[in-house]
Amino acid sequence: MKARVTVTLKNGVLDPQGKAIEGALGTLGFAGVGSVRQGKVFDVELNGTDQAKAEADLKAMCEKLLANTVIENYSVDFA
Amino acid sequence: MKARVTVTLKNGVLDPQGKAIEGALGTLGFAGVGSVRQGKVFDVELNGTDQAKAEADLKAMCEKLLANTVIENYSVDFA
Amino acid sequence: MIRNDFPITPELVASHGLKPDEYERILRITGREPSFTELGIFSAMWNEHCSYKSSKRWLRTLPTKGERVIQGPGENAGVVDIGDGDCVVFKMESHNHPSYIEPYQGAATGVGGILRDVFTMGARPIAAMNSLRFGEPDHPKTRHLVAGVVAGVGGYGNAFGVPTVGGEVNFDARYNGNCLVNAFAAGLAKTDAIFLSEAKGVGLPVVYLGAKTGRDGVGGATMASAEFDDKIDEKRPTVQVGDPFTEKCLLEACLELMASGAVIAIQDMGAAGLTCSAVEMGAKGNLGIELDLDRVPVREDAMSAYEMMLSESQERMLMVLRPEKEEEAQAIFRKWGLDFAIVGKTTDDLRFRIIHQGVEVANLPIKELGDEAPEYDRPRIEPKKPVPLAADDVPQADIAESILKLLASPDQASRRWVYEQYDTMIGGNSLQRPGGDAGVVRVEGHPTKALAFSSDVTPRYCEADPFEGGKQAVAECWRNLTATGAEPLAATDNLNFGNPERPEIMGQFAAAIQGIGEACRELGFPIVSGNVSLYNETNGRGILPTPTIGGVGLIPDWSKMARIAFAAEGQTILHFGAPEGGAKHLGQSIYLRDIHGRADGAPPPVDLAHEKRVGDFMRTLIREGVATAVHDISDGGFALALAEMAMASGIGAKATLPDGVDPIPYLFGEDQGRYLLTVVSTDADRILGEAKAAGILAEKIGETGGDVLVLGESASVSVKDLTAAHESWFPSYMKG
Amino acid sequence: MKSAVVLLPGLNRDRDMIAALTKVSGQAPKTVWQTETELPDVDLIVIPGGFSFGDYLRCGAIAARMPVMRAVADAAKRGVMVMGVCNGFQILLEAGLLPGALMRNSSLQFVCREVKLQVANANTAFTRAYAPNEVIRCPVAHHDGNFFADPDTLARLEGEGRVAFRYAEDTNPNGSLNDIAGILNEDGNVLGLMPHPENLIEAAHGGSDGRGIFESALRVAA
Ligand SMILES: Nc1ncnc2c1ncn2[C@@H]1O[C@H](COP(=O)(O)OP(=O)(O)O)[C@@H](O)[C@H]1O
Ligand SMILES: [Mg+2]
Repeated sequence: MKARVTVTLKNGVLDPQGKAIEGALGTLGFAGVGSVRQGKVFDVELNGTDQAKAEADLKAMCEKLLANTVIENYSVDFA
Repeated sequence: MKARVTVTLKNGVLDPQGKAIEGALGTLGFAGVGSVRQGKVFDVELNGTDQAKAEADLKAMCEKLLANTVIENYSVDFA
Repeated sequence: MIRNDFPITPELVASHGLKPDEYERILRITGREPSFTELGIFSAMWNEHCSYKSSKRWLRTLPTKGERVIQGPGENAGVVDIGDGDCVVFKMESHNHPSYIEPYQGAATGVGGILRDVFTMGARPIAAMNSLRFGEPDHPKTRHLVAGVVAGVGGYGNAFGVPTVGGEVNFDARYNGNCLVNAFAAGLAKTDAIFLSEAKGVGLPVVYLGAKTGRDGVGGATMASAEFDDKIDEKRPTVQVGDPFTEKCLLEACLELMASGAVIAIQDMGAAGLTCSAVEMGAKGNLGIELDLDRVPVREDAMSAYEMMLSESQERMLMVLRPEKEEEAQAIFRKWGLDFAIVGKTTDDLRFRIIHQGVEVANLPIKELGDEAPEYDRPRIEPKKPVPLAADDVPQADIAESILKLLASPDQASRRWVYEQYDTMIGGNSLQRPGGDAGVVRVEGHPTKALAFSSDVTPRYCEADPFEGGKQAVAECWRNLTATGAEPLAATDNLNFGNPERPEIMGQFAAAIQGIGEACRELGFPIVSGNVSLYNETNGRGILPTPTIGGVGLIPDWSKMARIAFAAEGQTILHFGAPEGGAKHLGQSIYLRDIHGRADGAPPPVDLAHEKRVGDFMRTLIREGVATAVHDISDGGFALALAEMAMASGIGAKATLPDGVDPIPYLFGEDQGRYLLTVVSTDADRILGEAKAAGILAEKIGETGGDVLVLGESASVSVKDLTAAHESWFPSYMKG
Repeated sequence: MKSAVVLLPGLNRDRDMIAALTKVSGQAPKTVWQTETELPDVDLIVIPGGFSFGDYLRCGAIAARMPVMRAVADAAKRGVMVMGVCNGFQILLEAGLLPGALMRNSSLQFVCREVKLQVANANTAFTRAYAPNEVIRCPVAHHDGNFFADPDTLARLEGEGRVAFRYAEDTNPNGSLNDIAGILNEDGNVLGLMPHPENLIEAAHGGSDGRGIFESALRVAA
């Protein structure tokens, strides 16, 4: 089973990376870019076929490791 | 307009972070994790309403900056 | 969005950490009910973190003056003259609470904050240290905190580009619920180009510099003054994120700006950002300040006045500008990609006025905001003097095993795992990197001068006897600087304690400061800056009292500097400063604690006159160039000091123990004011003679050589085994 | 030797590099700001270490796209010696002047320590002051020094003698393929390396093993 975990910064948390990318896109001549926020994805391969269990597992992985829940949100999708 | 750009490592490119996460998940007692690959997402806000143009712009941004096409693939989605 | 017209209820007042009598005082000052924004301003100015209301009375007792002191406490950092028109600017500050909540960002922004304090004064940062305390290694949170804090310190300092040359790491169950992150930074400036925060001139532009304002840390300074409880998670949204890239640009832009002559006064935005910085600049200059918040660069929509005034977004500064330089100043900031906005002006009415969307949301007397802050002489209970160990209470253990066990223990193990994550040599001036007694950085542009840095405190001593512990922290710092050949110049202190509203804690605090003061006076080592962190307490259990001392010393000629590694085989090892018959003091020692699980007895007393006499003698030997290696003796006593010298060099040593003494106290006693030193053998007798003449007890204890550490008949361990033990603990612990 | 140091916001070993170039060549380098489109006439252009643009996005990615880098690429094409150290190496890769990529260290941690380097090719503009296969000391300080290239590229680099330096004696600090610490372009006039020779050039640094790189360039320029 293949799943994708997406981790993004919570609203209002400063994103220095996004800010720097915004600036660089401007320098490169891309007009009309409002804002950029950077996040992470984890493509995880899981053994087994029970999607409900997999989802629960992935959420636990996010809480424990993949996301820093103090400043980040996460979501789980299946391919 | 809101778009999400996803950048992932090409197959065969070493992913030290993914490897380390795999190991850490094992240590934390998560069984059945086959492999983990880490990538990036960029949530971009764009002015304008022409989706085709936006998509072309975003691809250009990926080619020029957001992805290192030597080692990375990218994809563009609209919210 | 938070409105400005909330009714001011007793609950709202309480939730701002203001006591009823403090609110009465506010009413007296304003003569009316404060607005919501004004309440926020008062709470920020009057919390413990900004007002020092519990500690001020005691801080005033510290010696802060000295021949070389240019600027003592009261500015962003202390300033000390090092001759040739140069000065060193330094301070230490805590970021304890934020680091416990989000270790990476908490530590990172702690480093960012202290660097800003230093370069706000016109100094280019040249050295950083970090003094860290964590809970017991087995506690479920500890590993996560260590990993995050260390990565955060490195993440910020490395990217900013300052070498981290020293620090401390300790573990103790008493820090389980409150880790300590004390960050030190030092910079170099010209004595005739120091910048201060005192505004001058009426009607001059007040300029906002650096990064944009978000909602980060709204209420952060208030959080730093509150005890934790189990609901800590609710406090999370206030986490600030550091941006070392912006800070590096801000450094370069500020130094260019200062060189351009545009700056009349400048102040970084730290705790309670815009509020504290603006009030401080105005009040110091006897001027009012008017701010128009519509001009503040913001990165979020719909920010209220309250939020803007309390935001703790990082990498920001406030300055009073020489108006004719506006264009030049703005161009500098544009070049570095930073915000530059005129957000207000100085006035002659001594009011602090805030305009937002055309409405005056605050109008307060600016001086009273600081001057009238409450100040408490909190009740305190004198700490009980500990009962000394009985003279015949000398628990025995195998010596070789004990040495190996201590070297591999959490508190004594090598810190390489930590400091290899820090850039310790950027700048190309690091002469001694972490691992020795003090970090040493050469003074750029001078052919021979260098500065030494050390950060020290022994919390278990402070817990047993806060007065002696306070003295010892200063003495150990002074000794570490001396051991490189440096003349200790001045110090900064970071006083970390529990809840000052508990009389026992207040008693500890007062006693520790008295000890620090006494030691600083006796050793000629004034305190020029510092920081107080109280309420380090969880569910009613306080941390160990931890008054960290960060010291700076001057080495006139670094080619004669001393290091801890043995220089060669066949050299004579001398032991200085021990009492007749060798060390005796086992109370509160590492040996007692980590080998026998005992935390009893009194800590070793510090005889300051002896400390000074021995230290001055060591410094003379080092500067004459006769000392080939030097190490002070601290935790773990003679045995660990000698082992550390051997490990640093890969060379063994053979020591002879005096006949008829019990080797345990001799080897592991922690009597203060001692050093180990090596010389070429032909110098030994002459030096011993000189020491005797100077009234210093000194003895020849052995010779360097081989690859084994031999301690008389008591122990014999290969340097390889010592090193393996010493290096193993940290990496294997962090692997989990 | 005339040299120039490229300055970009966030670089922070520029002062170290300027000091080293001045001390070894006896002549202070010129500095070139990121927005400049023309370079002074020099023998050697150096991109120093640091965290250009915070190393946000990818190390060196944003810097590589700034105007000055086009000028650097042109100069390289003309045969001017170009050296990128640490972040400078990452920038040269991102700018396409060198092949491969530098990934996060396999430890995932920043690492600052001294390592051993083997001079894998002593017959280059940057290494001729060293003996073939000489092993030197050199400090490293980086978070992303894990060299990666696809098998074909790697084979070419090895086959054409374009690996200039290799981590030696089991001191590879980052997991780099083939222990690669520094590589050259096809023409041999562009060098990228992770370690910091500029931090080991005088007694105060505890040694001068790093001098050889600058002295080699000096010989070429003379
Ligand atoms: N423990 C202390 N000893 C001496 N001075 C102190 C101490 N704590 C704070 N100070 C001084 O009080 C002033 C205010 O401190 P602080 O609020 O921490 O500074 P900042 O506003 O730069 O963050 C500073 O000048 C600081 O040096
Ligand atoms: Mg300050």
